[in-house]
Amino acid sequence: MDIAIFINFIYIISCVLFAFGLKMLGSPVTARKGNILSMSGMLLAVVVTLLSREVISFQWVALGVVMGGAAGLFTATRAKMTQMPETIALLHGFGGLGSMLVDWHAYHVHPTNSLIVSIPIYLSIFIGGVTFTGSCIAWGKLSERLPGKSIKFPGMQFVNIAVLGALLVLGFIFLSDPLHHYPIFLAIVVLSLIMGVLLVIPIGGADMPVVISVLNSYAGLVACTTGFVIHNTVLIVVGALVGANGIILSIIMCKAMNRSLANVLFGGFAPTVKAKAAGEKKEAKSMSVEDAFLVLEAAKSVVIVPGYGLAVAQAQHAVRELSELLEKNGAEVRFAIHPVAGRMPGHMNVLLAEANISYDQLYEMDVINPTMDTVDVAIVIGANDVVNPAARSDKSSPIYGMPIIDVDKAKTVFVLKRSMATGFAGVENELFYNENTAMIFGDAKQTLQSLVSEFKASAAA
Amino acid sequence: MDIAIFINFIYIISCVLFAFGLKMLGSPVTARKGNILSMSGMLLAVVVTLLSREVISFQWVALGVVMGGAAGLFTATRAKMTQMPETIALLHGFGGLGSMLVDWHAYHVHPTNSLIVSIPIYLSIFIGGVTFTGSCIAWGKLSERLPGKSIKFPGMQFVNIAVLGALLVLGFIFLSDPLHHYPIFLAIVVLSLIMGVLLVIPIGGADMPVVISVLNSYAGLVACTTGFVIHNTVLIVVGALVGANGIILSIIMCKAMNRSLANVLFGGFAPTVKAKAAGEKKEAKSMSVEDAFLVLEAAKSVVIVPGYGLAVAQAQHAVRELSELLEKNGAEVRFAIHPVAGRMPGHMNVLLAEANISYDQLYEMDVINPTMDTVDVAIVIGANDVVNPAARSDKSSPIYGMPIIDVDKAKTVFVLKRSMATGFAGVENELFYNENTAMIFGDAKQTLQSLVSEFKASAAA
Amino acid sequence: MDFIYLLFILALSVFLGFVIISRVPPLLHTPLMSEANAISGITLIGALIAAGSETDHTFTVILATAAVAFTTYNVVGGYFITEKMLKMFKKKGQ
Amino acid sequence: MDFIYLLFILALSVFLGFVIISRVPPLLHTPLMSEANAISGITLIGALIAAGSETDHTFTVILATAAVAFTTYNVVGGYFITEKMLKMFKKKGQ
Ligand SMILES: NC(=O)c1ccc[n+]([C@@H]2O[C@H](COP(=O)([O-])OP(=O)(O)OC[C@H]3O[C@@H](n4cnc5c(N)ncnc54)[C@H](OP(=O)(O)O)[C@@H]3O)[C@@H](O)[C@H]2O)c1
Ligand SMILES: NC(=O)c1ccc[n+]([C@@H]2O[C@H](COP(=O)([O-])OP(=O)(O)OC[C@H]3O[C@@H](n4cnc5c(N)ncnc54)[C@H](OP(=O)(O)O)[C@@H]3O)[C@@H](O)[C@H]2O)c1
Repeated sequence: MDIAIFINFIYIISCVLFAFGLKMLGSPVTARKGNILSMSGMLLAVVVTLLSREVISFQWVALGVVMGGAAGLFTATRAKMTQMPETIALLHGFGGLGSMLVDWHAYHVHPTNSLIVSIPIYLSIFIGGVTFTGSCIAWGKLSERLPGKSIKFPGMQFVNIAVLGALLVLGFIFLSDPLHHYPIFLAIVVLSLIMGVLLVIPIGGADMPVVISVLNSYAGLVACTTGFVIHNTVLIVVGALVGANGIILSIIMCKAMNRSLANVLFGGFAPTVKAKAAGEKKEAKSMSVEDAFLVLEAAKSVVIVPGYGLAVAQAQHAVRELSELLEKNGAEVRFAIHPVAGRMPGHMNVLLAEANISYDQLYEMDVINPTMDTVDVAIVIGANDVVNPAARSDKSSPIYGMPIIDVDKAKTVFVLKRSMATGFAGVENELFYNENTAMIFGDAKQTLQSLVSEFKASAAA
Repeated sequence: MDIAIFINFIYIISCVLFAFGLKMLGSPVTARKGNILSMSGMLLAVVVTLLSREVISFQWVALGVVMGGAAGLFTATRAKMTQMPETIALLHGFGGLGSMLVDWHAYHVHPTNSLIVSIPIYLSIFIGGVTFTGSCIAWGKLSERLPGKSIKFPGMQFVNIAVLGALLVLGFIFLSDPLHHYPIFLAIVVLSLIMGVLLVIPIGGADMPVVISVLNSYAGLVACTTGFVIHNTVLIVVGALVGANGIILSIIMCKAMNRSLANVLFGGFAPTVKAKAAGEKKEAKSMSVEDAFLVLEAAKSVVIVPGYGLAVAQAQHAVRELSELLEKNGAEVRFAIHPVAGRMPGHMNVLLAEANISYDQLYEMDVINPTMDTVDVAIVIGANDVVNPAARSDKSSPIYGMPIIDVDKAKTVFVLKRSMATGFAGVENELFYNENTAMIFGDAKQTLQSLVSEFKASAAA
Repeated sequence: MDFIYLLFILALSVFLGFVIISRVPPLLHTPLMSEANAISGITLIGALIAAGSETDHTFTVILATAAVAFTTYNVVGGYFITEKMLKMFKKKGQ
Repeated sequence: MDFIYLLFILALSVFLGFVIISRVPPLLHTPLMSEANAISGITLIGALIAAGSETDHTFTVILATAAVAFTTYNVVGGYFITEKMLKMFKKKGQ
């Protein structure tokens, strides 16, 4: 059999393995096996590719694989669970850069005037460049190496439009005669890299998760277009799968935040912090850890709502200890996970899993809300916007319509945060002033640890 | 643009429409739209095909389309809901025949020695032939034009093996030199048709639904292989979708009957009717319609379990009337649908839908079983095997392990059937002798109509 | 290479088929079967090309015309029966 | 025709992607993202062909070797991080 046919046959198997891998991520029971299937698909694809006739020397391949592989292993072993968002952003960025270089190489070695090849080359460079620098900025913001705030400068919109316009115009010129426009090609490379920076710097740090998942779909797109450049089916299949993934996750996040994708990417979300009717402002009740302990000791049903603040305080291990003590004390403990709680979609689940909390204790919003009125105590830990009842009732609120966890329906609500400050959306939270709400001020980790010692002391006594 | 590229581009759209159509069949709300999408996909594919360069004359196309279309419309409008299984079998059969003729035509007009084309031709003829005659026999059995019983003759197994062997041997000869083996080709055609008959006549009428869905996957296979013969991508995509459908439905049915596919297709299911411990046989209680009415009038929660007998008695409209009267009387009425109740998968749902019963009153077995002990009256109408508790408890029973509807856990059970006769599996049913079970003998439709008049009379009084 | 592309398309479609079909609830299994039946008549496309390229040869004209008729029968009958069933599925109050 | 086959494959894959991904529960969205990230490094295949066909020209050697390194980084890092996350998901008593 012709070796090219054999290779493509194996590619089919690889694609099926990739698809199966993603499908098995549909359940925590099969997810790990899915990841291993996917790895085997990748290994197969890599090995048969090295058998192809075009591959005649191995020294550069070996060099690249060793360097990249070592760096990848290093990054993966060092990354903490709280650092997942920035780590994924970083990997994305280099993936985008790598794809861009593949296309550049293809163009350099086999330049052609065929539009069927040169349009995909242009698109790959453009999208790959944006993915690379965009991801780097996202990485910087998430890891706090860059200021998290939205960065804007006067006339920024004009610069953006100028760069985009230049990219389009240069694109047309390039495509008119790709064989003889190497300088224009280089200009496109540079402008794409600039474009990536310009697109991401004005977006605030808290919106980075959406940016990552949009960049994820870009990475998919680049794989697809590169597939068209080098006529490779696996790249097209995988690119499509990844593209779909990025789009779906972005949409889910935007829905959960009740904003449009356009608003996240270009809007810059101007929070309208109008504390309405400040005159009749009620006092929020504050409670001591000792009193809170007494209430918790009597509770039969507890729901814990973790938020961004829990991740910031790194309180996931403390919360697990508390939940175990509560259970020992006879209470049923459930965790209510809001889709955009934490720093990226599903991030809260990973953090709690890291702290050894069983995943069948983690409930989605829609499952827990109908049972909320039977709950004795709801403990809100470092969450704010995702439990703000204004989203249900106050049409003038910027978060109106965002689905929330209805903690206010529980018999008692404890809110663990450091101050009365607002959350990411910058909106006042009526919940804090409710009759049945008690604030427990302080760093989430410290408060939880104090609660834990109260429980231990009472058990020892 | 080249017309062939344009056509293939439209084919892509058609395929997406077909896939979307099937996906939308996932919910009764979108199902009709899905069917219309699928139709549009077909229309698009047909129209662009007529634009292709190969099509130079239209008179034969027109003749075929008009004849086939008229016959299709006629069949569709005449078919009653109870006749769905045989109607689908018939349509299948002719589809298989049509595909077979396409391949025959391809072979006749462009015979070739390329194995990449002639292997698919051989497979198409083989599977297409089996699909055609097999479906015809299934149609005959289901519509009772042929005896429903398993038909076997002495030495049948040898004949089967001989025919299959001949098909394989002739296949090898044919493939060795397709250009010069027209007579062998014809022999393959004839033997395939015979094979279809031989495969289906030994299977009992009640197993026909499995046969239909296996034939469904064969029809898909033929479309695929034909796609490879005439190099047509839509055929391959659609064939794969249909093939997957047939396989999944066959597996679901076999699981619900607790038998293997091999047992259904080749086993001939020998029921072991050993009424064990006939000595201590208890008497089944029989109840009059009047007494049953009094019990039902007091019931607050009623579950109706329809079976094959309800379809035979055509009692779907009577059961709807009864359920409405029960609801008017303040009872909550739910229908529990077993996956293999009726004559084909999902058939019971169609029959009840035809009688205007809302589909949100129809519950799957797994949903209704956990709530069964809160049910006042379970009315079993023409069902037997699917409510036999021996499947749960009696390891020696041939239906042991088959999932059943746990009506015996309800406070009172009414069984509407004509006699103490066994159901399809030929197994005694302990349920009938239970303390809380009452038999109401008679044709299901008549019994239901009597119950309805009782209710009406009491309302009038 | 054509052949390998067709195999690729086959593999993806089989996967897609399994994923989509396994999500259809038992409630709709009968319409699903007849829908699948209808689309399996897609070989009509092959029949159309066969019949449309015919002019003179009697035997192949018969083959091709019959193929068109039978597959059209399958497609039209299948779709209309599906439609007939689906339009009966109603929720209370609809 | 090659191009149209590739388009076909693209369309099917996009559809398949949407069907599969929309079924992954929010519980696993972070690992899903990093898994997708890992497989998006599939352009490694293209990089391998580029680097393997190189012998002399310095500039293209650098391009190709860098492409291999970066995409390998993406693939290896992505898979191992996914593995690291997934192995933490446990049910009580496991
Ligand atoms: N997850 C995603 O994918 C995603 C993506 C984009 C945007 N977002 C946005 O992020 C927000 C997430 O909502 P959320 O309720 O989880 O968070 P949030 O509304 O941003 O509130 C977090 C709260 O945690 C408290 N906090 C911070 N550090 C703390 C510490 N060390 N100890 C105790 N409390 C601490 C802060 O109050 P103090 O300062 O008073 O302590 C703050 O009010 C939403 O508005 C969502 O739209 C999420
Ligand atoms: N649906 C499928 O896809 C499928 C496929 C293959 C096999 N099967 C098999 O078919 C069986 C289906 O189970 P099932 O419980 O629905 O049916 P069943 O066990 O076959 O019992 C049907 C009962 O209906 C009664 N009956 C017949 N005509 C009646 C009438 N006019 N009025 C009242 N009662 C009447 C019969 O009893 P009397 O004679 O005493 O009236 C019979 O016991 C299972 O064994 C299953 O494995 C189903």
